[in-house]
Amino acid sequence: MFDLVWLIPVFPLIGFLINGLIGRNFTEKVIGWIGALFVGASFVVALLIFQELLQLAPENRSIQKIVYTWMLSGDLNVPIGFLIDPLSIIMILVVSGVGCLIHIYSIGYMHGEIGFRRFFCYLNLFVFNMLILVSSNNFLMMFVGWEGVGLCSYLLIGYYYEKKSAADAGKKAFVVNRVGDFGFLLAMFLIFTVFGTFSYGDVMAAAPEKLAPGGLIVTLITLLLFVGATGKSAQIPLYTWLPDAMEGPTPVSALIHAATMVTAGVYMVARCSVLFALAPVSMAVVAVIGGATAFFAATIGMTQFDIKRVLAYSTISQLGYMFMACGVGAFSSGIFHLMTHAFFKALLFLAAGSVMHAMSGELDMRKMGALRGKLPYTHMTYLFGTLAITGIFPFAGFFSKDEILFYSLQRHLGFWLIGALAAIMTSFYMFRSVFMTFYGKSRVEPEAAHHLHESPPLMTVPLMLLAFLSLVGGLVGIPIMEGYNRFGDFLNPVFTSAKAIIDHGAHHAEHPSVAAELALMAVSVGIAVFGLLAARYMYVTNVRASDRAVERMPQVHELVYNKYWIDELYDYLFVDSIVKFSKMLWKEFDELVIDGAVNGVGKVTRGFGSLLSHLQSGLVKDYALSILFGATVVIGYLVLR
Amino acid sequence: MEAVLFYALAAVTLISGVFVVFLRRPIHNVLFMILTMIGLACLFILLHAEFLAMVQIIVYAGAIMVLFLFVIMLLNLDEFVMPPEHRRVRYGIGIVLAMMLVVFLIPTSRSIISSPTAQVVATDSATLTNTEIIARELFTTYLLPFEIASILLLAAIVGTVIIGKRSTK
Amino acid sequence: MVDVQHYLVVSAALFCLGVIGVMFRRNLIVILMSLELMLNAVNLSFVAISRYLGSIEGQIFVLFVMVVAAAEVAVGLAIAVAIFRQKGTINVNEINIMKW
Amino acid sequence: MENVSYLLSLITFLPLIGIIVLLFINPRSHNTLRSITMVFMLADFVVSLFVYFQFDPTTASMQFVENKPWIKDWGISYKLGIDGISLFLLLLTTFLGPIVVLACWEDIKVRVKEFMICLLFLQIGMIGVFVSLDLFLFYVFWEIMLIPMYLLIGVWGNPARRLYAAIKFVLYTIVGSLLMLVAILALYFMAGKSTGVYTFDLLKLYDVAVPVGAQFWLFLAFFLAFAIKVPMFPFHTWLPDAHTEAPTVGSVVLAAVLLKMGTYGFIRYAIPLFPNAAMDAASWICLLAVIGIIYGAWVAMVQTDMKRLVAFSSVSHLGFVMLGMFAMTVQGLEGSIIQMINHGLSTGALFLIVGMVYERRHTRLIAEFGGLSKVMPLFAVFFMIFTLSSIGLPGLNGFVGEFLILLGTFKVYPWYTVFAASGVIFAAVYMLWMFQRVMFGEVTNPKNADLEDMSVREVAVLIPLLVFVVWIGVYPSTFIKPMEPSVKHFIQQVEKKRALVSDMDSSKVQLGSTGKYYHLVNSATASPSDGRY
Amino acid sequence: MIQIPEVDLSGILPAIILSAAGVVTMVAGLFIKNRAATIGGIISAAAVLLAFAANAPLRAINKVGFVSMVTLDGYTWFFNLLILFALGMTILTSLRYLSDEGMDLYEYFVLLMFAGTGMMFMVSGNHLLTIFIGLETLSISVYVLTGVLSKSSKSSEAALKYLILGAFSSGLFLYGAALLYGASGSLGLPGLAKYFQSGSFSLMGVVGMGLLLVGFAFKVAAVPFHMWTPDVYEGAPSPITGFMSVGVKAAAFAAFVRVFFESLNALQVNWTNILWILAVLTMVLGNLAALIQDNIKRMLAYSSIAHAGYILIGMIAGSPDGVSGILYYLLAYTFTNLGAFGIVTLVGRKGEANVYLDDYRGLSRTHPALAVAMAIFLFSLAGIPPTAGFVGKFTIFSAAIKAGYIWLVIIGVLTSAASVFYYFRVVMKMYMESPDREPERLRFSPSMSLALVISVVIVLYIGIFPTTYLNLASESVRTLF
Repeated sequence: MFDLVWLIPVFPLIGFLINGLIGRNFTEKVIGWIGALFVGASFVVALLIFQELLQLAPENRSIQKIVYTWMLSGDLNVPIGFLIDPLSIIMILVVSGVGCLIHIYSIGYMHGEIGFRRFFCYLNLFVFNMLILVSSNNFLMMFVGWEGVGLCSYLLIGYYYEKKSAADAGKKAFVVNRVGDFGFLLAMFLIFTVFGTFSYGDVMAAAPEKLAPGGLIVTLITLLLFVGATGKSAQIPLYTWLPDAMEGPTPVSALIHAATMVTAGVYMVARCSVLFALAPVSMAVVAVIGGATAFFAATIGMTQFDIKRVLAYSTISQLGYMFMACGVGAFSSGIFHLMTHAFFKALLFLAAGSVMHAMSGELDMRKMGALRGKLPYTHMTYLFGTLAITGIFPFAGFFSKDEILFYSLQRHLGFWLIGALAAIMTSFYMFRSVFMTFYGKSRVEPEAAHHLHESPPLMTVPLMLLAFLSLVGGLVGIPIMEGYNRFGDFLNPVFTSAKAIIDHGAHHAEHPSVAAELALMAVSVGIAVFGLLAARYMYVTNVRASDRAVERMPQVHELVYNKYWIDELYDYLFVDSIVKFSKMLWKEFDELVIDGAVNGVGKVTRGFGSLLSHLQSGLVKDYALSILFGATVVIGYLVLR
Repeated sequence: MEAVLFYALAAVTLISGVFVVFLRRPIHNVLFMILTMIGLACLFILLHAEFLAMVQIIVYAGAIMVLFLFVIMLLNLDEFVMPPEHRRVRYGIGIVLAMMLVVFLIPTSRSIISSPTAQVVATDSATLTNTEIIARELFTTYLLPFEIASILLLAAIVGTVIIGKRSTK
Repeated sequence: MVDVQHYLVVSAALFCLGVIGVMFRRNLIVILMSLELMLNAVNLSFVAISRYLGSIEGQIFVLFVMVVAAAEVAVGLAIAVAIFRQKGTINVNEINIMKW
Repeated sequence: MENVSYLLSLITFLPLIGIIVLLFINPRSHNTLRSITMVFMLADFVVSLFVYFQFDPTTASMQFVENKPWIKDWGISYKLGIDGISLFLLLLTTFLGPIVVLACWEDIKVRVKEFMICLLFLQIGMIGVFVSLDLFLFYVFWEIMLIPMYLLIGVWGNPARRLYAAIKFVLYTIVGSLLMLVAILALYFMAGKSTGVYTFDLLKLYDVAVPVGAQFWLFLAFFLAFAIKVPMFPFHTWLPDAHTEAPTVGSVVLAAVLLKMGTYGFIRYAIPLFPNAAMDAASWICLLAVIGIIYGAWVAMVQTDMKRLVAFSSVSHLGFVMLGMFAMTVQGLEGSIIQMINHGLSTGALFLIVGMVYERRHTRLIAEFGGLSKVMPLFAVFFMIFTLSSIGLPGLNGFVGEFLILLGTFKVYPWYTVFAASGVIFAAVYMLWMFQRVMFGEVTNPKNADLEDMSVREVAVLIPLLVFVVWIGVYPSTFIKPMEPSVKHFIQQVEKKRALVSDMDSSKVQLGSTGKYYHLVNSATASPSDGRY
Repeated sequence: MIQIPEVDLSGILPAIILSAAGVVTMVAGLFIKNRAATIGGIISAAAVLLAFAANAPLRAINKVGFVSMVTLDGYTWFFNLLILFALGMTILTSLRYLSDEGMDLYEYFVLLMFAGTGMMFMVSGNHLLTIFIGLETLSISVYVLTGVLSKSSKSSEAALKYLILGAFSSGLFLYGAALLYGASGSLGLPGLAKYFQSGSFSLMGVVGMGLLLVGFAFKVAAVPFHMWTPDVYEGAPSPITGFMSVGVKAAAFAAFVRVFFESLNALQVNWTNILWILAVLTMVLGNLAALIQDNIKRMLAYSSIAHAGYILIGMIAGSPDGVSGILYYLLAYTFTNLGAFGIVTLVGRKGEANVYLDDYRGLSRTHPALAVAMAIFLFSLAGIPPTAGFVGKFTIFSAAIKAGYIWLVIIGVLTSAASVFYYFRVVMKMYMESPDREPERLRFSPSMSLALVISVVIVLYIGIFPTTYLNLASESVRTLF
């Protein structure tokens, strides 16, 4: 079965090619199901492989399959090769599984869109690239997928290309991602210079020998890799593209900008755990950036009215969590949260999409309210998602988030504090969205109210499946309890060497008592409940409260509501100034200086020509004078020589 | 005696040369030109080039100058009035250059005293006259140039004819 | 016996007179005369040197120069006449339709 | 060489036969003219495929060598041959031939006969440059192709500024190449004086070690000629004009092949002949290359004319080529060669695409467009793919080249690489921005509302390019493998010769009067058989 | 009694044939009423062909003839060949021209033949007298030919200017000859050589050399002795301009090179320096002034000045390579420029009304073949391969570099880069602009077509396969060194 691993990415590719090349006359149904089934097929293969992997001894669960040599140049040898280990198989399963559900959902959601086929092509292409990203056995191939998903993200965000904002958002996403990729590229160059290979296995194996712990090189490599991760995973300072990315169709937001692509950064950091472990400074940076992002995005999330934007900031914030986890050395917790997040965030987005679907595309929560009755399934599933994300026991988010908070506390109280604060805010804005959308008084415009209807089963079934996963997904990794964290145990072989390095370097953390752990759990549930209550108070019980809060500190609200003016700042700092400078280069330097010099030489030459030919006065006497002059000079030279 | 003669003739030649160049009426120019020719012819005699002196008088003073005179009369150029002109700078340059040329040519002329590997043909100048020597040389050594000169003259004649022909058309 | 150098200096002076004539006079006919003057100056040099060297070659050369001079004058005058017929002038300063 | 083949001559001069045939065709029967050109271009391509299949990818030596004395007294020979470095440039040229003809099938309606003759003529010059192994012969081909290109730009170009662009192209090029001619001659005599054998044979000249001082000047002259052709910053300003004013296929040929002649010149001539000077100057040249990368990208970003934008992107792309080349690492060089091909394919395709729009709308101003995706979906797909190829998306060709270049350069010039890699970001900015402004948004300009989508012919033009764009991206080994021995050998030779020359100078070798300044590389190290170096 | 020396006419047979043809034409012309010019042309053409045949044996021999008045060697042979080419082509291009201009002038061919005769003596002259007389024969014929256009005041003006300045420079030349004579006592080239090789030479000799140089520089139109060139080239009938630009120039260079290399090579240091400056001035001025010309004849005049500069480089190089480069260059230039002037003649139409660059607009549309031919000539003039002009420049530059004159060559190539501009401007007019008025068809004559075809073929042929001709050139200069 392992030999068939290449099928996993190839299935979606086939789907893409079929739809793309010959799908011109297919009906929507055919196109949709081709897309979904090929992704499903990947999922099935992945499951089979997973099955097989489980049967191996934990220490043998790392299998490389090389398909062919991609690039061979001098000492560079890059294969198209796959690595199957617990980390990648989990990623593969998440990507193909959630991806498949979203495909199915999209069949219903995208019904009647003009670019239906295009949409599914892109979607399949995306899954292909994402699978390449997570299943490759070397950095370069990962980079291929990495850029590929960026491309698909670009295409899908710009799906409604006739809308300028959508096209802009797509481009922004791509470019910002490229900034990150720039870091990734440089990191790869460094890696190759140091190790002479791109293969994870070789790099990780050789890293402890070749790189001094905490050394400049490894710090540089990891920081640059992290730059890549910040781009892809929308962390400070490269997060600005993600909220704009909500211009894309909602399934896209669910698939790419919540469940899979944006988590690639986390995956990458986890994949390079050994390198990061060797660079404590980078670890700290990752943790700090992650924590800061988690907090920062959450603050913005509290003020937004666009339901998808709320979710987008929530995604950024949750990604911050994952990075914080990685940064404090809890890689498996990060991945665990990644997985649960994939479930519930996809769910939330899809549910939001269902709301939109019902509301004829309306996104502003101020124009919703009391949709509970009209959209029962949607409401339920959205609620499930919210409960999961806020970390209410026993939903999936509870387990994963708690684990992260736990490890953060172990590292430093500050991390825990910031995590907890973010959790409060998360709970607040998530329930705020629930209340504003589904509860309270209806603010739906009559026109839209008329059309309100629950989505078709094609959409609701995936919702329910995801809701189910959000409910039970956490159970595979009950934290701390020895023997119950199946998930952690499964993943651990991947991180053992990293762990070893960290533990070796750091103080030996004593295992905390179970009581403390339980207390922490209680605290985190408490936090979630507090957020719930606050939201309920402000948006259900006392509707004016929120306005009052805004009135009380208008500047702060203004600042947060406008996302701290970061976009504008970036525009000013980078976009405008470079454009201005480039214009200057073009007009002043290229056309004036260089061309001016070139044309100037021409002009001067011609000027001389004109001057010289004007010596030619037409008068024979002057001609004689010229001859005389020449003769005199010649003779003078010879006489005086 | 010879020296006096030389200086006198040289003076005549040069002064009439100056008149040729600077007098305004063409007819005067021609007359002084003839005088120059005669002066030169006398200098030739002084240099024992009797044949050339003769030719100088006959051909130059006689034929060529008459040609000039003829044209001047034909076209009634003697009364041709030139408009005034203002080209002093160029004149200045011209004068300076001409003077420099003279300045350079004088030391050059003086440098003749060297040991020339002269191939002296006129060994028997005692027995033959200048004219005879020239004749002999002309038809032996310089036979070819002599023949070419005939073509040259033919070309000149033809040329003069066609230019004359077309200008009278 | 007058030194050959004297002849040469006279020749040089005469030559320069001719040169000046070519450059200064506007009258075409006079310019042609000045050219003759130059050639005559050369002739004087030749004859003087011929005498000095006792070589007849110079005198022969002079003969040919005279031939050439005659030919040039003939053609030159013909052209002058033609130009006068065409333009009604023999002022070389006015014969400048071609320039630059 | 054991088996002499005339394949290269055939490839080079097949277009000449085409020209002769065309001369006898009635200038009004356009389709006949086009078809005949097409036939010859195709035939040329087919013959070059033979070359490809018979090419021995395991050796670094010159293959298919032909050697005939041409001007014997001067040591000028008609010597052709290819190795792994020139193989693909040759193939690229022949490959683009038919495409170009197909592309201009409807575009060129006036003076078709002359146009086709120019195209074939150009083909001769370009192929000749890539296959010649004699400096004189090379120079002849190098100059020859000026003429048809001049005519292409000047006659069939854009009415507004074609004359200016054409003459600018010619003058820029000729200033450089004439100085190169001087350097060629100087080299010839230097080599002749030291070895006693006066020859223009490139392979023999490879063995001549020129002292560092002289190398500097000679290299400078070669550098100027090639840098103008490439074009490197700051010699690039002819390029936007030439590209913008040329007819579509003119731009295609210009971008795809002509610019490669400059970069190829560096690899084949400037560097191996003067390794010391080249390597001493390498860091400066790389600096210029990096400036070119960023400069080209930035200026491209603010262009309002699509063709001009693509032209500036060429400056940026070729900066990469130069950077990789002067890094003198296997990856850098291979990346550089691959990038040459890539640039030929992608930028050529982009020019074709711009040309297609131009044919429909007779404007190339970005502002005139918008929303074309909706009107021309198929076109949008192609445009997108080539845009992506141009910005170096992995899986397509551009990435392979850029990646190898950057990787190869990183070991040598890490800082340059950092800046060069930022070009990757800007490439995305300017290309996508253009794409967005042209293709996305609503159709605001009514003139765009009912443009026709691509015709079968146009698809047929782009499909072959597309195939290779993907092929190189997915399986670059096809292309890298044959060039590997040559590239390795190249680096080895350069290093060896470089070391030798610097030793020679430092130890003040003086070998009598003739060998006072120059002497032959130890003849034992140079393989004696002709055609191998 | 005068002993007439034994004469061997075979050596100067080509010249005799030409002059005889001139005389025959002249006499025949008297008796023929109609189309005398055509018959004159045919006679001349036949004479040229005969002279070709008569010239052939000269290649192998090497001797002096006529009491050492002429040298008969490969060098003479080569230049005779060039002169015959030039004459032949000029005759071909003139035939229709004359009748178009309404001039039934058989004298035209008479003078052409006489000019040819003069040139042949000029190139074979072994004595300053022969050279001088040859030069003057040539000059006087050409003065007249320049002024032959009866209706054009430009033509007379050109003739006048040419004559005055020609005579002026002849004066300088003669003065130089006199000084050389005074210094060495000899006017024969061997005598001069002997004198200068003795090592101790006087100032007089050196200055004499300088004046001789000025005289030659005038004839080859080197700056600053070039001023006559543009005006004369513009005013003369186009075929004659072509003839002047190649024939006169070739003959002048031939004599120039022979005198300076055979007799005055001991003074090489002196004249090389002077020529260096002259060459630079000539190349720069010629090319730059040509940039702004609108009249194609004037432009080609400046271009021919510039080419004189390039040829001078060959002299400066001072080696057999350089001189054989000159020979090859002149060969290439002969066909190129005569071809170009043939087209100028053709396009000029009646009264040379269309000699401006703008008259070439759209030529490629109306007469594609003619435009191609013109383009080839222009490319050859610009020195772009694979034309003869390129090989010519290449030989000369390579000789100069070999001799170490690298800066001269750099100036040369830079100026020739500038020259590309004006040559390509004509191409631009022909191919890239459309005529502003409806063009009338040109009237081709068979002879003109023949001339153009020959030129094109040769320009390309000796550009692509120059070996034979390079060998010819280098064999031909062997006797000079």
